Formats: sequence, C-alpha cells, structure tokens
Amino acid sequence: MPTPLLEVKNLHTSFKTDKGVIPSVNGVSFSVEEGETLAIVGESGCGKSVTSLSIMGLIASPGAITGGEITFQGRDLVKLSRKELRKLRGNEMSMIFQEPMTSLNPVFTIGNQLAEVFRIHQGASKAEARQKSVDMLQRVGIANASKLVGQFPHQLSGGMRQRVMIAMALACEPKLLIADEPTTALDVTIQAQILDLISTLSKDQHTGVILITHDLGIVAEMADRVVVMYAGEVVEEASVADLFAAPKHPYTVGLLGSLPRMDEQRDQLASIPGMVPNLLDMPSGCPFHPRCSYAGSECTVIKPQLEQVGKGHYARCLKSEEVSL
Amino acid sequence: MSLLSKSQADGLSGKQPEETEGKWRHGMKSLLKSKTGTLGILIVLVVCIIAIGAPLFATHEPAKISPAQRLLPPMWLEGGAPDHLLGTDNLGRDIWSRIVYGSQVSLIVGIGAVLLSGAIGALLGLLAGFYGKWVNAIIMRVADAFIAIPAILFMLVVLAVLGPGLGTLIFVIGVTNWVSYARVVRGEVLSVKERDFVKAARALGARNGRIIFTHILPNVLSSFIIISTMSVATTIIMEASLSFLGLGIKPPAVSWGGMLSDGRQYLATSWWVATFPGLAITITVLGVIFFGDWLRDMLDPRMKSKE
Amino acid sequence: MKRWYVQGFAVIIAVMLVVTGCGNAAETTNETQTNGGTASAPAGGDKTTLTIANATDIESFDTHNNNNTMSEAVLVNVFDYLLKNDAEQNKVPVLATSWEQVNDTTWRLKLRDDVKFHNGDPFTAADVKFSLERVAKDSTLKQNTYYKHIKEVNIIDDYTVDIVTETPDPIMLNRLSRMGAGILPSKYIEENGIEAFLKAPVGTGPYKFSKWTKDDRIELVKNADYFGGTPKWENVVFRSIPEASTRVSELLTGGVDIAAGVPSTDIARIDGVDGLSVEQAKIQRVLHIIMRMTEGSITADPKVREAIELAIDNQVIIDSIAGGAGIPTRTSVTPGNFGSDPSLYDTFVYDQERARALLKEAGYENGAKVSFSSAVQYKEVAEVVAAMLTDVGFEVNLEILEASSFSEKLNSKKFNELFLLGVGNSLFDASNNYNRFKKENAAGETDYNNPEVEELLQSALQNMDLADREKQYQKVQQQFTVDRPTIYLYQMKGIYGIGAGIGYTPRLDEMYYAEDITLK
Amino acid sequence: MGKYIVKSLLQMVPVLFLISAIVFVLVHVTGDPVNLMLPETATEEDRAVLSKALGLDRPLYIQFGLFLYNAVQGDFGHSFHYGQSALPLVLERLPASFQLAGAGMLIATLLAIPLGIISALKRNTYLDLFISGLSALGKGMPNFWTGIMLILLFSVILGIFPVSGKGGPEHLVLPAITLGAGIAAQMTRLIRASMLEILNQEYIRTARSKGLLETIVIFKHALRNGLIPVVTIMGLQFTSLIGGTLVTETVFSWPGLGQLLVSAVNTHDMSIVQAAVFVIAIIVLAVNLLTDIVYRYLDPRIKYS
Repeated sequence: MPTPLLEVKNLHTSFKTDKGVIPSVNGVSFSVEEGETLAIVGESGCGKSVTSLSIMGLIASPGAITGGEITFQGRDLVKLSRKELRKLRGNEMSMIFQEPMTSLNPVFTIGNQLAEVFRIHQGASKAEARQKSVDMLQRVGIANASKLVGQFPHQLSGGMRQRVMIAMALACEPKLLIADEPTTALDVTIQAQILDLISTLSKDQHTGVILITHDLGIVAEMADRVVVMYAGEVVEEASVADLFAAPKHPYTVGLLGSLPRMDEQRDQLASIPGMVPNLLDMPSGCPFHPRCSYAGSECTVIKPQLEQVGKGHYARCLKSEEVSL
Repeated sequence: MSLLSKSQADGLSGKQPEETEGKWRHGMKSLLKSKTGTLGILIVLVVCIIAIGAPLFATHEPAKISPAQRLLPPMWLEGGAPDHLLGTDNLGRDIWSRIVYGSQVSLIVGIGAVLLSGAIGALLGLLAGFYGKWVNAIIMRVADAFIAIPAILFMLVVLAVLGPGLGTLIFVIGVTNWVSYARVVRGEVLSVKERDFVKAARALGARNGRIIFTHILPNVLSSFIIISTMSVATTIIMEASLSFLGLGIKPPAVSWGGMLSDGRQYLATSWWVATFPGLAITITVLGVIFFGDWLRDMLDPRMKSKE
Repeated sequence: MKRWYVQGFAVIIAVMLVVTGCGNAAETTNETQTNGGTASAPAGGDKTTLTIANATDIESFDTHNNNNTMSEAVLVNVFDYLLKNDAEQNKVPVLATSWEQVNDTTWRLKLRDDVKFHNGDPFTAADVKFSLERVAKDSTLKQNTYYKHIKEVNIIDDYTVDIVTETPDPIMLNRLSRMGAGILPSKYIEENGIEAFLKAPVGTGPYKFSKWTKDDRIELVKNADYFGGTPKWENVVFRSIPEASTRVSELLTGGVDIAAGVPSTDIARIDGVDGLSVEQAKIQRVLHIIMRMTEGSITADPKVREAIELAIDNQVIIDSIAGGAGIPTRTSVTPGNFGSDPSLYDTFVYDQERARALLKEAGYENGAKVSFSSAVQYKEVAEVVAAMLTDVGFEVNLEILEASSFSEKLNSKKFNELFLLGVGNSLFDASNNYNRFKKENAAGETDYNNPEVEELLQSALQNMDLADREKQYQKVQQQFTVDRPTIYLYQMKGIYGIGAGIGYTPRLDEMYYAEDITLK
Repeated sequence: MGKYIVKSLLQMVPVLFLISAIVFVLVHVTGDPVNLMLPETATEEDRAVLSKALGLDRPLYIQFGLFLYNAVQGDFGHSFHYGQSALPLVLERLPASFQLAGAGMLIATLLAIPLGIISALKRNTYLDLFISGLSALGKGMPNFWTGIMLILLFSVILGIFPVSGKGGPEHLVLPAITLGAGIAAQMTRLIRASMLEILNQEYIRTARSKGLLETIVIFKHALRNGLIPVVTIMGLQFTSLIGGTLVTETVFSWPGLGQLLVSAVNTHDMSIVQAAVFVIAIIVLAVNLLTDIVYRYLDPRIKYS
C-alpha cells in the first residue's frame, strides 16, 4: 500500500477559554489517498471544522494543536514552521469555505484576490497573474471572466462567488483540497453545479479532497470514504457503500435516519433526540450514551475504543454488533 | 490572529446559553472575566459614588478660602498639614475636597453632553442612512454646516448669551458634538443596509421602524458605544480646555478641568495643585475607556458566536 | 521645599516620558537652536537683537485706532509724539522742541527741522496737522474721544503749529504725549491710503517696521537716520505670547530678553537662574470695586458700602493673590498723576467687627445679599473678596464672566450691586479717573450723584489754574472715601522677567522704549 | 464620480449660505461692536456716531443683505479691529493653521495605525493594556496641559526644541505632538475596535488559507477594511483642527486661525468672523468631499447616489 497523501494520527486540538480548556478535537485519526474524496460528517460543534483548520495550520490562539501528527506528503505539518506551512497553504493544499458571501474580501476586486495566489506561490508578474486568473475563472465555468476580474464580490451572486473561491483554491493545482460545507449556503440548483465542479476538477488534477458536511446526500454522491465525528472523536469510518448499507454506530444510524430528501433543506439533524454534549463536561463512558437508544448500563461507564468491525470499517461502540438500520 | 474568537470557541463547547440565565447574569459573568472591564467599571463606580456622596467624602468646604493656609503640600510631605490630605491650592482650599466635589461637574457635564449629542447624532444618522434621498440630503447639509462652523465660535457665543453654567456647558458641548455620531452611524447604516439580513427583512415586508430597531441599531451600536465612551472622555477634557480659555465653570462651582487649568501656573513651584486633578481626569478617562470596551464586546452581535 | 520640587518633577517627567516616548518616534530628531526668535543672536557681547514678550499682540499700527496699553508700548518705538513722559512723568521734547500756551484754547509748538520719516519724507507741520486733525475728526477711531475737542491745527510755518481747542484744556500736554497723538506721515498716507500704510507703516521713531506676523511677532529694525542718534539695537522683536508659563519658559531658555506679566508664583523660579532677574514696577492700574447706589439696591445704604470697605483686608489680597506686587490705596489717583492725594495712598481700612456692626445697624443682621461680578482675569481676587465679605455677614452671589461678556455688561451698565474693575489711566491726570462718576456717565451704572463733587469735576475739566485744579481733585478724593461710589483694593505692579545681560527699568506707563533698554 | 463631485460642489452653496446666516445671527446676538471699540468713558452720543459710521444702525436684514452682496464678490468688509480688508487677514493665517493641523494629523496617524493594529492583534494582553493606558493618557490630558509639559521637558530642561512661535520646522514639533497625542488616542481605539471586528471576518481566514504572508493579511486585507470607519473620523478630526486649535495656538503662541477667530468674536469684529468662518467652511466642505471620495474608494459596496 503506498503512503497516503495525508495521514492524521491521534490529533488533539483544544481551545483555552475562561471556562477551561475545550478539547475540540480529541484523538482523531484518518487518512486521505491521492485522488480520493474523504467526507467528514457530523453535527455542528463535533470538531470537523477544527480538524480541517488544524490540517491547514489555521488554528490560532486561544486554540492550539496539543498532540498528534498530521503527515502530508511525508512531512509532519505539526512540526513545520509557520513559514513552511504558509508556503504549503493555497499551493499544495487549499480550502473552500462555507460562506461565499463573506469569504471574499469586499474591498478588493476578484482579480486582485485571485492573482495574489499566483503571485505569492508562483512568483508570477502582475500581467501573468492576471492572465492566469482569467484562465482559472474560465476553468471554473465563468464565461465573462475577463470582465469579472475587475468586479467586486458584492457584485456577484453566491454561486459565482463560490466558483471564484474554487478557482482560488485550485489555482495552484493543490494535492489536497479541503471543502468545508462548500454548498450549505447555496441554492439547491447551484449546489449540484458547484459539487460537480469540485468533483470534475479534483479528478482532473488528481487532487485528494476532504469534504466536510453534515449533508449525507452530498456524501453519497461525492465521497469514496466517510469519517463520522461526534464530540471531537471519530465514531465510525467506512467506505461510502459500507456506511450507507450497514452503519455500525448508533449515531450514524441516527444521521442516516435524518437524511433529508434531495428536495428539502434542513440546517439541523433534528431527528436525533438530545443535544450535543458540553465538551467541558462530557458524560462518563460513551459520550453518545445520553442520546443513544441502544445504550445499556455499561455504556455509562466504559469508554469504547475505535474497533474494526469489517474490512476498512471501524466503529467506536460497545454494541456495534446490535446496531443496524 | 484568532480565527475563532473567544466567544466562538465558547460556542464550540456546544453549550447554549440557558434560558434561565438571563442576559444580565450573562453580562455580569463576562464582566468579571474581563480584567480591564472590571477595572473600568470599578473606576467608573468609584467616581460615581464619590460624586454622589461628595459631602461624605469631602473633608472641607470645597470653596472655603483661607489665605493663611495657601499652597500647603500633601500631608505626607514635609510642611503638609494633617487635615489637608492632598494639600491646598493658591487660595488655601483643600485639594482633596475640591476633587471630590469637582467629580460632580466633570461627570454631569461629561455624561450629559454625550447623552445629548449621542441622542441627536444617532437619531439623525439613522434617519439619514436609512431613508437616504432628501432626508439624507437635508440632515447631511445641516451636519455639514455644523461642522463647518468652528465649535469654538458656537461655544463663545452661546456662553456669552446664556451665561456660564452647568446647563449651558452641557448644551454647548452636546450640540457641537452630534455630527460625529451622525456621520459614523450613517456610515455604518449604509454598509449594514447592504447586508443580506436587512435586505431579507425588507423583502419579508418588515416595517422600517422594526428594521431600524431590530437589525440596524444593534449593528451600529458597536461604533456608537466606542465614540460615546471616547466622547465622555473628550467632554471632560473639553470642559478643562474651556476653563483654560476662561469659559469654563465659574466659582464657587469647582471642576477638575478648572482646577487643572488654574493650577498650571503652579506647576513648577507647587506641583500638587494641578497634578492631582490631572490624575483624577486621567484615571477616570481610563476607566471610561475600559468600561466602554467591555460594553462593546457585550453588545456587539458580531462579536458573538455564529457557528 | 526641595523635596516637593523633586517629587513633583518625577511625577511630571514620568507622565511626559510615557506620552512623548511614542511621539518622538514619529519625528526626526531636530537639532535646533534653543532660542525661539529667528533673529536672536547668541547671548554675549555682540548681541544685537532685543526680544520682548507681551501677553497680547498690538491691535494695529494705527496709533489713533488703538485702545490698549500693550499696543502703545510697542508703537512708541516706531512713532514719535510731539513730547513724551520721561521715567518720572516729566514732559520732555521729542518732535516738538518747545511749547507755550498762547491763550486758554491755543497751544503753540515749535517743531524739529531735522526729522525724516522712515520712507524719507521730511517731517513738517503738515504732518502734525494731518495727524491731530485725523484723530480729532474721525469718530470711528478708537482714540477720537480723547481728542475730539481739538478744533483745528494751524500751520504757522513749516516748523510751527498752533493747536486750537473748542474749550480750555488744562491737560493738552498730557494728551499730546500719549497713544492717540502719534505723528503719522501725511504725504505717504494721502498718496497710498490708510490701508497701505497699515501694511507698511512708516513713522519717525528709532525703529522701522519690518514684519508683523499677527499673534506671533512684530519685527522692527534700526532706523539708522534717527534724529536722536543711531539706535542701540539692530533689531527689536515683540513677541505675543498669551500663556504666562510659555512666556516664562521662553525667558528661561533665552528665547526672549524681557517677559512681561510674569506670574508672582514664578518669581522665585526666575530669580533662581543665574543671570536672570525679576523687576517689579508700579503701573497705572488700580483695582476698583464699583458699587451701585441706585435707589432700592442694598448698596444704596452708605452703611453697607462702608461695611464692604471695612470687610476687606487689602494687604492679604495683595500678599496671597498678587504675590506682594501691589500697594493698597484708597484713591485711584496714585502718585505720578496730576491731582494725587498722598494721604490716601499706601493705606487701607480694615475692621471686621465694625463691618459686622454696620451691617447690623443697617438692618441686615440676617445676611445681606449682594451680587459681585468680575472678569475671569481677576477671578482669584474676586473669590477672596467674596470670602471676606461672607465672613462679615454678606451673602455673596459671585459672578465670574469671560472677558467679552464682562465688557458687554460693563458697557451696557448691567451689573448689579458690585463689580470688580481694573482701571488704567494713560492721561496721568485725575480727570480720567472720575469720568465714570460724572453724573452723565454714572447714570445707570453707579447712579452716583453728589452735586458738590459734580461741580468740582466739571470745573476742574477746564480749570487752567493748576494749583487750584489739584486741590479740586484732592477734595473729590476725600469725598469719595465718604461717599464710596467705589472702593479701591490696590495699585497693581507689573512683574517683568529680565534676561541675562539686559538692563531694563520698567516704567509706570508700561512703555518699552527700546532705546532705554541696555546691554549690560 | 465626476457627476458626484459636481453635485457635491453644488450642494455646498446652500450650506455656505446657511453658515453665513447662522454666523451673522450668532455674532449679532453677542453684542454691539461699538461697545468694545470705544473707551469706557465714551458717551452715548459717541456710540451713536460710531454706530452710524460703521453702518451698524441699519436693520439687521439690510446689513445681512449688504454683507451677502459684497461677500459674493469676495469682499467681506473691513476689520474694525485691524482697519484692513478682512479676507486677506484671514488668508494670511491659513499656512500656519494648515501646517499645525497637518502635522498634528500626521503624528496622530503615524502613532495610531501601528498602535491600533498591535493592540488588536495582541488583544487582552499586557501590551494591549499598556496601549489602552497610553490612549487614556493621551486622551486624558487636555492640550494645554500636554503643551505646557512638553515645553517644560523638551525646551526648558532638555533644550531640544524652541518654546513657542512660528519659525522653522522645529517650531512645529511640540505643537504637533500636543495636537496629535489626543487625536492619536481616539484613533488608536477606533482602529483597534475596527481591526478586531475585521480580524474575525471569514475573508481574513480565506486570505490566510491562500498562504499569504501575515503582513499582507494584516496590512492589505484587514487594514484596508479596518480603515473604512477610521477615514470618517480622520476627516472629521482634520476639519475640526482647521480653526479649532485655539488652545494649542495659545500655549505655543502659534499664529493660526483659532486665535484670529476668537479675538474677532471677542471684539465683535464681524467682518473677520464672517470671512474666517467662510474660509474655514470651504476648507471643511472640501475635506468632507475628499473624505467621502476616499470612503467610497475604500468601500466599493457603497454606491454613488
């Protein structure tokens, strides 16, 4: 088996607050192969965004990576200097954010913001950077690209802005693309176009993709493998087919149960009863037990480990045998 | 540097603010957590308490003149009198007692003028920014005229006509300062107005008044509070400057600015006459600024969790 | 004493360092000369520039349209009078060589024939006629009121004039030796207009106009052709520095040679510096408390007015507020003025017990309410006076007004019972002290009306028998100590800081004759 | 843009008219110049004569009409006080006022931008606290106080700078610091608050995710946005310094417009007051227009209307 493109091992990221240290990411491990799309799913606050920001090296005070390794192309990102990390960002690995409305700087033109990437990573001249920007915009399906470079973000629709974000992220043909809820803020019709674009371009460039979402519909369409996170931990990992066919963690079951139909949009996975636990005050034993219909008395005491439950299929549950759809 | 603000990080804990824990309690908690906020509110409180309970704290009549006891140094220095804590001024008046009573004028003028100018400015700024068109045109032309007339001219004239006094001072400072509120509030409104949630509210048919109060006002509050706290400070200083120009509060009333101004000629020979009122002003200003910072963090919706 | 100083400075410097530590970053370090004047030369033997700092700027270079001693103090270096006061108030010739009274309404003056204006025009009788008739006839000029009784000036020959007045004027010479009688160049003004003259003024004095940066400085240069010999200084600079502490700082750093209006608190500080000195001199200004005698006002009662005078300890005010720079007096006609009564000078009455008793007699044992107004300039004096009045049973409503409000109220006669006023006298004649108490002028202000005094005042105005006239004024002064339409606090002293190597004796009239200021 | 500027310029006309009217009324309610021009001993008759000579006996609206008629032709009348044309007297003060205001703003900006940014970046650290303390001090010391202290320290004790007056650039240093300190304090707080808000924006995270240098993130992406509200304040501050530096002018004996204006008000010198306010108004309006243009340039979201 070749070395994976990215391997995250036992990652811990926490935030210091006045109330105490919040362990947002608590021993997460997974890997991404070249050209593979890995989806990370979970509710708000489960640590999926913090995981992606940890990989990008964008966690800053009061947060910090407190343990683990992030091996990217054979180098441990945790140990890299800020300067080395910066050279990777936007170049070897890049990121698309959820809110296209606010992710672009309102006071600079599209061209200006896009050209920055070429200038800093490829040392392009102003003219080159501009030409490359226009080319890149055309590649993300923007027809009047040469006009668009002179426009400001507020003059663009949400879908267009997200295309610009994608153009920016893929400008340097990165090996890894992290897409953090890239379509949540968009119309359903636009969603499909954008996902299509990400998938086409990443196939073309043989880019590894981490797709962060709480929308299992998107996962089914886009991903090769899935990591399910709950309260800062990985609770299940499997190929898309295995996960949808035979989930082995009650939480995954809950998520699948709440899978929205394609024509419907929901912000919350409302069908799982109860609330996400307070990371400062975690329940004893399995963190999910207060919300779990399978939970027995042992679940309140014993903290389960991530165990193999099938080929390439892992789950963190004492009762994984019993779990079924 | 932080991508996730503190409050966002708090939000990561997954804890939602409990309904039972009211805003007030939430505020008190966050206040105690912020060291500068605590310091700020402590200073402001102490100054307010001193101002309100002035007769309790003063050891002497603030205006009582005794030429025989003039320019005594603070009590801990050689030559100081035990009953004059911070010494006496050029007319033998007790400096501590004058500072105690002076806090009243400084605070009343500071807060009164800011309330006045803030109210006028915020109202006109909101109207101009929100309604635009001719409302904006008229308000902004008046504002233009107001800032184009030097404040000092206005002050001289009003003080000459109405005569010096607390009310006149508040009026003069208040009315000359509204323009900065109006302009900043208008600027903020213009940019907030373009945001989606306001557009959305409009599209949903919300009434203008409702949009202003629920959507725009909270968003301009941050800038507004910063100017206000700075303005309380500015106003206290402005009163001092007016005293310097001979236009300030007149005896027997006493203000910090007046003390500082009168004391300036004793700087080289009897430093305590001006230094203590100067310190009083600086410390109060510091308190007001810290308090204002905390207040802004508390009130600014943009500073709160939005995950 | 020293410890306070050190501690105080430690505090100040700590504060300063914090504030300016960042300020400096923004500035390139400037190596500069420490003396402020561009024209200042290093102190020492070859010093040629004299720099004098005043609290105010002059009003203009029109000597006829000024109303302020500080202006005159500067202008006497550019413009000459026909005659002037020497340091002892004797009239000495300047542009006139001699004068005589031809009759009650005519003075004849002989003029110098060797004088040139700064632009080269010769000085003749035509200039005297032009100047005096201008100030006498143009009612928009601020000095007009002192000269409007001049009927005409007749040119007898190029160097002889007759000044003819409507009425006998016993103090014509006093008028000719002061501000409104500066001699202007008739030809220059007639050819160029007064506005051009004001931009480039021309006189006959020892110094020529060079540059006026208003509210900053007036620069004069030596008039090498001066008829009185080559002037002492190459350049004379008058700075206008309103803030007293800045004036003192300029003196301490050598930026100015003479600083006027030194606060009494800074005397010790200046004296402590090697080479610097402080000179005090009486000036023509007496602090009055003027009382309203209008029927129905509390101060209409002579007992109340007497109580007020007795309640005030003049010496304490002089010592505590003026730092000792004053002389108590019961008259405003101080020595050096025509008509002064020395028995009322350098004295005061003070008796708190008697004051209380008088108030009681007058029926005010439960407190007598008076309002007392003062300009902000004399705020401290007013505060102390108010405290003294309170001590004997008055309830004082103290009203401190900023300068222009005060003037406004003063001129519209709106003060209530008492107001504090510093009154100067540039005529050096008692008539000037009593103008406001003449019946016509007093109406609405003090409402003082003593027919006997009125008659004395009116008769003295035109009394050409000087000995009798002096007696008339002395009688008025004595009567004032009984009638008390006003009481007097003290004659003020000017306090001047004098720089290293400068010899200067301040004058009663506050003039700066640069020619009398020497390099030691 | 050009249309916008023309429109703004046209809008100045009613504003200037409004100002003239306000000032005319203001000066007249304070009192009669005649009272202050004559010696205390003048009689009623003297006053009447002078009043007539100056045209002050005519009804107010006629005086105002005459004033406007002449003002439109650039003639603001004669100063009672100086006996010269008013406008040149005002114009000769402009260089000094501009120098002082400009230098003060320069110092304030040079101090406030770095301090505000540092304060925001190091939020809630001791450095932030220290800078807050500095702002309070800068704000908490009235100009006359700062000025006197600066003179004592830098002129009297250290002998580095001249005490007062207008001369070479070295004369400008202390007054400019005096003015700048207070403004810097306010601007620092504003930049801090503004930057704090901006640094939490998602486009800053985007900028970082692109691998931009931190300096570019701060100085390009954050500062450009952070300056938008600051520009308004800077414009306001600068305009308030034109003719509004009286205290500093008094302490440093600086021959600016402030001293001229106040002495003119105190002597009821109508012509000077009107001319000074008119000149100041034009400058203020021009600076406002400039501020607006810069504001719009900085924030493309705002449309020209």
